[in-house]
Amino acid sequence: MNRRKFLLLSAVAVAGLTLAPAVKPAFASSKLEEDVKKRIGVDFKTIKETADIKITAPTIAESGANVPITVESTIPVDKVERLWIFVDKNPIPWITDVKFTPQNGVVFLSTRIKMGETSNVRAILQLKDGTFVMATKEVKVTAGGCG
Amino acid sequence: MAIGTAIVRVPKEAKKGEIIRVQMVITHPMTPPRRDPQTGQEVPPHNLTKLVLLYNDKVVSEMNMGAGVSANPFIALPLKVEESGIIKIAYEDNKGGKWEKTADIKVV
Amino acid sequence: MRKKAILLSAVLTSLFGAGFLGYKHAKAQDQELSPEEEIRLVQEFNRMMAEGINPGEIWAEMGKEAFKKYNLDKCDFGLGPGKIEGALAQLPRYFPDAKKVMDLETRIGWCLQQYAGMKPEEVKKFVKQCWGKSQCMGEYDAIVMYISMASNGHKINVNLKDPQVKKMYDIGKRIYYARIGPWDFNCATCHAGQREARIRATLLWSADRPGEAGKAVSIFPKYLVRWAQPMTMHYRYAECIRQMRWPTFEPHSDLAVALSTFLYATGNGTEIKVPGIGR
Amino acid sequence: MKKKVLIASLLLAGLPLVATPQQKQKAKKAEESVKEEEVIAVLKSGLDQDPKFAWKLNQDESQKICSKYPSREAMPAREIQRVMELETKNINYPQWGIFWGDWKEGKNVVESARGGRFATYGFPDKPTDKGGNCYACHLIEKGVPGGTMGPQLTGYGKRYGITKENMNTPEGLEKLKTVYNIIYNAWSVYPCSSMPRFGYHGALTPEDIMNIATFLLHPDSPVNK
Repeated sequence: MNRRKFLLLSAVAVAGLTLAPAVKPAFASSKLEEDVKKRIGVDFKTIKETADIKITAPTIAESGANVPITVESTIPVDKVERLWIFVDKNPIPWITDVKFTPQNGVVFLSTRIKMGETSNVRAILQLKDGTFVMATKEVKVTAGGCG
Repeated sequence: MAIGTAIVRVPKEAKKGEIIRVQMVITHPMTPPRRDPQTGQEVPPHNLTKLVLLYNDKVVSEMNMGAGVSANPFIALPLKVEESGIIKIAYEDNKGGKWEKTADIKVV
Repeated sequence: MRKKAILLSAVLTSLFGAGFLGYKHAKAQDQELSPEEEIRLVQEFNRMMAEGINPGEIWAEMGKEAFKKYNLDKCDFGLGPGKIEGALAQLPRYFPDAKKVMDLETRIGWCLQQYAGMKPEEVKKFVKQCWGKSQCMGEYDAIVMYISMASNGHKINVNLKDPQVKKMYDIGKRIYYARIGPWDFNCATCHAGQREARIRATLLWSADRPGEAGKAVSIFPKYLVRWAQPMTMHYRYAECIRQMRWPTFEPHSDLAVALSTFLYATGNGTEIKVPGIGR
Repeated sequence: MKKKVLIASLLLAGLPLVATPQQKQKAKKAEESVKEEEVIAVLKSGLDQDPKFAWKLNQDESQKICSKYPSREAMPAREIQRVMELETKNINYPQWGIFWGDWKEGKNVVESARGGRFATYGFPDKPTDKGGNCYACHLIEKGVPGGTMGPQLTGYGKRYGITKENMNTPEGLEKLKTVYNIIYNAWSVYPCSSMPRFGYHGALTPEDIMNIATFLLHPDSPVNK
């Protein structure tokens, strides 16, 4: 067990995530791809990156227990069905999904999430026309304090 | 003191048509399924599953979440205000817990 | 004779070693980011975390009820019974009724004995209710949060002209630099000096760099995301002392008051902003 | 031998400090209104009074000297020398002498944060837990988060020029011994350093320390990859 893993295991909030069994059959697609398929019913590989979604998140997080992320988009809210947040390397990549309506005025979400280790964070927008677009931001999870 | 104590914060006043941010925080452990480090036994998860943002009793946003959201979750969502009224946040967790918290908004 | 030879060689090697390690500040090799860049980025993380509502504020709401429940409206924090606005900013101070210099938490403990009928052991248990736990919602933490937040916007103003307070300050400062314990630490090991250093990824504040002590204490109680609960100043002392490998810290002790007097007085002039948030 | 040290230390304690005027001024500012005994009494009054922890708070002569100065730069040369003199005597070696240990064992002790951290509240640490918590202050293996309080130790063995060929030569073993000494008793080399005297206090055994030195220096260790 390396130092980082040890720290993660001892971090109460993240302990469960790292200990949850990760099923990984041979030749399977990544955990993220499986989770996206299961929850949204779309092939992750077909989702295009767009500059119309902006993720604000720290480049380095001192703790994986509480990573502040903010997602905003210039795509008009009435064209948007739902916003999905995933973290590639979490045992359960899905974090949250939000259904937006025109009453929201704009696509925006700010929250704090758990990250088991350094990973990409994905913000996927499910549009009313049935297509998907996404933005990606890498967050490096490090360890702080005396231990 | 208990799980489910919440704060909802919005600007006191807003202009008609203005998009405000509804900020909220609630005490909740958001524990994922885990093994007790001492006993090795599985501890079931305990997390919020759903949050609904209502504006004058009309649903604006619905949010599903799992234990990947941090403990004592902070969330901010946008809202376009048209008239004075009540903003309500309703939470549910996977053990049947239900909580509500409201805030008033005045349109000037 | 053999012993002497060993000693001599030990002396020689250590002298040799001292020169030998001249290149101790070696450059980071093949690393994407230097430690200095990492420190800056981690600060960014902390700034982002401070946006929005601090979950610690919920404790203040709970503390408002507990404050009444334990008759603390009878407690004089230095500005008159029950008056808490700005109370934290002028503490620690000397209290004639207790004949002691007290900081906020020590005063709360004293009042819990006076007005809530708690025995000293009961107070200790009450204080330590959430120590070593996570996601713990304790009434004591709530009370401290409630009283502390009532001083938001006030500037720390410890009265060092009072000789009793000054003496506690002097003792606190000496303790701050006392190397003791089985790991040779003092407070200054981590929190002094001009050079910026970090412990793992966490930047350490220094009592020697202007403004930093004030910035450090003015945000307590501080909400810790890793335990999902706030940490009071005395719990902070306990944790530092645990990491220093000293015997377990006793809250509301003169040790705590001495440290508070030194730290808050060093931070005189700093605006109180409670709760802070951090890892 | 011990007697001699004692006498010497008594003599020294009685001698006035040889210090520059500047240093004298600094010493005066250092709150002489309160007596040392009072400071230590207040310190101890705020810590667990159980007699089984009393050994933790026996301040030794070196600790007393180091407590007087905010940093080594502020120390008079005489005091620096005194601490080095005291501490070079406070080093013991494993029974078999200087010999390469097991770097994997050393790695475990380096990584564990739990050593000596037992407290009477909450946390699961045990008094028997062992670890140097080295990453708190040092960067050691590449990519593993570490502190910058102490010097960076990545590629330490490489920097020392340790190779498979020379590691068992007298020079190679001498380097191993130097590093061993620093970990066993950092103050023997860097008086009043922030680094704990791990071996002197018994927080780590001579064998642990040999394993740690091996972890830092051995060509096979990940530190030197």
